[in-house]
Amino acid sequence: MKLHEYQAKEVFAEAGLPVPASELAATVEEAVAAGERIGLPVAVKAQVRVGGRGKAGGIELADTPEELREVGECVLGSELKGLHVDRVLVEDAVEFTNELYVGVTMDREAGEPVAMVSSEGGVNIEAVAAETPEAIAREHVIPSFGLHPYQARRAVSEAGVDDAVADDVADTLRTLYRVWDDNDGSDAEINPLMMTEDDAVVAADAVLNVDDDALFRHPGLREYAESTAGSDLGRKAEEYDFDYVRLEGNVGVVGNGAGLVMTTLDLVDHLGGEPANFLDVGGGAKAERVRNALDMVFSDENVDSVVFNVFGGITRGDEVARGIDTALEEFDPLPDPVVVRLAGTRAAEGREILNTDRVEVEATLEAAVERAVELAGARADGGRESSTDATTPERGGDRR
Amino acid sequence: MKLHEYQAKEVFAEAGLPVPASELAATVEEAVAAGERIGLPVAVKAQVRVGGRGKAGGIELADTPEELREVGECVLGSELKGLHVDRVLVEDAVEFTNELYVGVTMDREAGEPVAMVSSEGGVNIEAVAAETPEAIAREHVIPSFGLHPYQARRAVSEAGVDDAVADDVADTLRTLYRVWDDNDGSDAEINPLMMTEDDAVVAADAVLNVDDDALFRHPGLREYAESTAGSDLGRKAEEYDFDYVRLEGNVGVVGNGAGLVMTTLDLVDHLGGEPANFLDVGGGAKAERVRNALDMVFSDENVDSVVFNVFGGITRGDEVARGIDTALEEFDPLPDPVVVRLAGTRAAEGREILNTDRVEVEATLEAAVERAVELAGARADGGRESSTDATTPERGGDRR
Amino acid sequence: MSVLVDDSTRVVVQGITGDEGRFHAEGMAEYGTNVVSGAVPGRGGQEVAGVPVYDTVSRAAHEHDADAAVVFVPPAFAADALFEALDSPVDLVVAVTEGVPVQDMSLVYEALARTDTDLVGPNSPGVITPGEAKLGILPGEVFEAGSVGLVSRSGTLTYQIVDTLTERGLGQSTAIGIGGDPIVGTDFVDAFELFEADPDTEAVVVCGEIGGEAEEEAAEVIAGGMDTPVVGFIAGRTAPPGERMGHAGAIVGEAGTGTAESKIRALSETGVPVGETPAEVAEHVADLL
Amino acid sequence: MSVLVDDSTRVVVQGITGDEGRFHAEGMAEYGTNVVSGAVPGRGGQEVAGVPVYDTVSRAAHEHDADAAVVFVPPAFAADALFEALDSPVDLVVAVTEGVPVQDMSLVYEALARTDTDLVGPNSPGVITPGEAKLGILPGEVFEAGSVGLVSRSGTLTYQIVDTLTERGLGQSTAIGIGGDPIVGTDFVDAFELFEADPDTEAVVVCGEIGGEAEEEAAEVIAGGMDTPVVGFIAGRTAPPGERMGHAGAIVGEAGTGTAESKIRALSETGVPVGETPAEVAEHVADLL
Repeated sequence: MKLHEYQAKEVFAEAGLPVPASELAATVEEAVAAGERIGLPVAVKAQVRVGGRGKAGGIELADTPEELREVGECVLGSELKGLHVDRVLVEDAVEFTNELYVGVTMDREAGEPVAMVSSEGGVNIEAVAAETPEAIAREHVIPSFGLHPYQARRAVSEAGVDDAVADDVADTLRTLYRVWDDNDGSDAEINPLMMTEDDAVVAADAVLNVDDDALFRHPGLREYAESTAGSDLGRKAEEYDFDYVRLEGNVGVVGNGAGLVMTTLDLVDHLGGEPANFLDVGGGAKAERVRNALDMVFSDENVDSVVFNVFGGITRGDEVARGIDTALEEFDPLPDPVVVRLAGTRAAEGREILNTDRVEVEATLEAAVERAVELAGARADGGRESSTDATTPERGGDRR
Repeated sequence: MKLHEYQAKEVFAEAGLPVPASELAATVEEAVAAGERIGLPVAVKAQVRVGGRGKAGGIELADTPEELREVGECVLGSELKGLHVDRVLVEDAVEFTNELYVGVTMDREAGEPVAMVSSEGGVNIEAVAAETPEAIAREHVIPSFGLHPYQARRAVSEAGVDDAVADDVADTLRTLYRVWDDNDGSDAEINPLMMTEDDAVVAADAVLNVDDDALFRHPGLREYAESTAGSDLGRKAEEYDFDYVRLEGNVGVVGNGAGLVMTTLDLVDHLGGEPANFLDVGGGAKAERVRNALDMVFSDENVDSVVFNVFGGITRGDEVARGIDTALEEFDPLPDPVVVRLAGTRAAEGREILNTDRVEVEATLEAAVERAVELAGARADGGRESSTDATTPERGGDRR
Repeated sequence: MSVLVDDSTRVVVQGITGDEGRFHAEGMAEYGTNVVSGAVPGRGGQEVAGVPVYDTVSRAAHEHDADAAVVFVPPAFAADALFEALDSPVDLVVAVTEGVPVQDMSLVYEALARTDTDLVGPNSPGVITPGEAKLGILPGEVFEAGSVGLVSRSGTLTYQIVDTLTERGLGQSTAIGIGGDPIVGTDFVDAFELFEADPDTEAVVVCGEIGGEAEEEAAEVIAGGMDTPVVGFIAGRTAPPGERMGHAGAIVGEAGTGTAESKIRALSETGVPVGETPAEVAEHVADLL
Repeated sequence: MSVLVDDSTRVVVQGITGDEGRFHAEGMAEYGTNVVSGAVPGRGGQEVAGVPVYDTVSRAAHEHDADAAVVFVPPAFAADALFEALDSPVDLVVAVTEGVPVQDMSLVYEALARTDTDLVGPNSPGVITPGEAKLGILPGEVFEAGSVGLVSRSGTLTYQIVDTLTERGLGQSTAIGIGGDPIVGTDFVDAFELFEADPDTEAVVVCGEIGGEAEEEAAEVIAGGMDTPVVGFIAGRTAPPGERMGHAGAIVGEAGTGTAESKIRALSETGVPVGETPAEVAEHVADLL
């Protein structure tokens, strides 16, 4: 889970990290009032969870109340990299002499956390990482010990951080590590960590991504999660508790198991189609879950056909078939044609149960995907499928 | 540092360990009032830092206010194993069905903590440890990980603890480990951990010994330490910051370095004398510290002679000699004859500085100890030393 | 022969009193696996799936000479269950649990380095030596004894590929589902070592997916000299960056790390044929044998 | 020859800007030790005792090809200094600091097991190979080159015994002060291994004291077959139970563990002569050579 900047800063401030004074604002009036309380100049920062906000125009400075109003009107309500900006963070604009970087992440290959410092922070840290990786000092951490004080000092020293702030940056890294550790972070970053004229450091930005699998032990962070679903489909996937990723094609894909669903997407692509989504019903899915999965893909207006691919292990073919039949009863006519492929545990029983008048069944993965691609292509071209009438309803006026 | 039971229980209660209701009382009236508030029956427990209080009559039960008054009068002000009882803990007398044991200590050979559980707690745990060590389940702990939950459960299971309290005992052990760890414990114990009729557990006693070298980071515990010096000499050693142990003989021993001082004691014994104390002035002692060391041994009324043995490494012989001379000026006549042996760094310079009219100097360790033993023997026999008049003052009337 | 498990493997099931644990303990036993005991805190003395349950893994293993444990403990308690298994007499632990927090696994991984025990998973479908033993949740009926070793980060994809192999008459020596999490015990490289040492494994299928660098590391080992021929498959060619594709480990970095392209390239450069579909994988294997 | 240190040893002094660190850095250099650099957080760029100071041990060692570190860092920061030294290029660390909390040392001891670095101490007077190098605070002038290896839990007692040996013409190959704390790095057993492998060490003096079981373990190693003859000395025969005799590790348990009697008995039973006084120790050594 990615936290918004303002949420991450709440967590950071709580831990004692140096964050500038700031207030969240949902309206221009709120933004102006916040600016008055904080004192100008301020930065107005779009609260959307996407990188590169600065370059995309999501962070603007305001020196006067008039400018603040102007900037607020400009940023609030705008679209940034496809995301709607409904809140901004109004923040004390700190004057700085240098921009540093500190971060903590998990090195999955090593199985260990890694703490990082660079004296070349700012918007181009990705470029620094790619082009001059040695400019980022790294310390691998033994998880049970945590980041030793000497490691923080050594990273700061190796990164060539100015002596005047070396102790503060080392302390900041240690605290950031603690925040990362205490909150089951996957990534925690301060970029830039600004060095000010009076040799203090200030966290001008804040990134905290949290391990979804660990949210159960962080009720405070879960509240952040519940307020941040990105779209109607995202909210629906959350509600149904699906691993769901929306893509840009028109072939809806449902399956069990991440690898198999990815493979199905790849096959759609391989056979000339474009997948509309990744949807994993997970292991041991029961009938209702199968019904919900179909509801999900049917709710996506981009979908023109659906391939439903299940290889039973703990998931049973008969349960899947029952779920599909439930959906068939509910969705009549079907919004999109559905091609089903069942294999593995109780697949034969499942195939017997299925109402093959209303869904097509294919024996192999390849055949099922091929047929779904064909159906989607035909509908996208405005054509009609005539083989199984029930699977090809009129496209309603609500569809674009 | 050994904490009193009531102090350990304060720490334990703070950590959430189940301790019975109790109050500290310094007078019989306070004890009676405490008993009323807590509700009878109560246990009245002498607060002296020594094992085996129960067997020695330091723990008495009172069922009625009259009994409580009687017991209070009996215990308060008494002597227990040579220690004066000036406070008692008045504690809810818990009815129990079984007595368990939980403890945490450092296994110095393994370099690792060890957590222990036994279902045979009570006064005889030492006997259990000696005779049937397998009745105590032990779990070694990897320090950086701490005690894993499974280890606490496994110890409880292997110790054969009653199923009805197994979870509670495992939780108690985990909390005790945390207390031990958080407070730099050397030992932490609950013995007995009482199992009650309604299947709860209660810490009827509490032991917490703390690493002296770690007290600097536990200001709360240091306050306990300051209030518990056992004797005038103990307080003086604390004030002077000496490693000092009082023994039962009459040859005062001062030296630098623990091993050398121990060896000097052993040599006193080996040559027929009895050492009066262990006193290590430590490494690099300056003149004032040397003077203080002599003040310490002179303050001990049991001392009849002093051997002052320094092998200079970081400690410089000339500094030692200056300290001795300072003491010679201050203590005139000397309370006890002093035999000095100086070797190592600047020993020759030291020997030149020394006022050999008032102290005897020997070239070797053996000769110095032999002479001190001789002098002590002579004085203890009521004799007089005539060789160096100044070192053999009249024994004052204040000496017994 | 085979690797990791065979008909002599004696198995403790951790979490056997839960729905999943009980169901799969029965399933493993039905397949012929020697399930000898269960371990669940506070449930010692019960009997489930025909075997006695103990409070601790140590006791469950000790009393029945078990040498392997399968873990069905819920994610919140899984790390403790793994620490317990690593500190018990068993020398193989298969962790089926999905959703173990990554920081927990980082600690388990640290503890793993201190032992000689093998850990497979977490989020593993299990390990199976067809006809002898299965530890986990794999559907035994799609497997057939043979000479193809299989190692995979995915569950159902494994079944799909095994099914395709079996239908072409290409049986398996052992199949290892290493799990789809960012940090797992046994990885491709470990599995290669095992298969390389197994005289009955004549080819290895490595079934990877986006995220991390495990496949690139595997390619390095192959390039370093591996006698047994390898065929590859990589899932997730169409996955967009920054999105977690079901598995916690299946994520292409925003900076373009962990892509399918990188993995396919790494394998291809060592001469490993990489199938674009499961059927192609089977064809490549058939060509090699 | 010698063990642990010789005239090629290149030394970083941790805590060189403190009074003690500076004083002994100078003392070591005067003795002839190759003191090459210092390491103190935040003091990089200074020069002390004629050598440059760096912020980190890694840098201080790397820039000067150092292979050993001596630690004079105050107790509160000593554990971090030891972790840092263990994670640097040096392969010997001598910790002089006295008063390191035992739980800190327990963590350092855990980290030590993960490295190939040797740790001597804490609370060690140091290690000296007479005429070649001393790392620590030992008074060089009492030592003389020769063939007696010495290993001791005590500082000044070591000087006393060495002085007695030297006066009898019994020079030393190397003397190792392992430190008087309950948990130390190199112990008697490790030292025995080193001396046993050193052709120039013809006899070993083991100088123990009350507390713990290090001497009993040493006796086991001797009984297990050690070619180099050993002479023992045990301090603390007259120590009462339950009292800490100066050294944090020098304490006889209330239950009667760690007594001088037990240690003397253990050594005597293996045929090791145990002197009752330093002079007796020298006599025993003279008898053996």
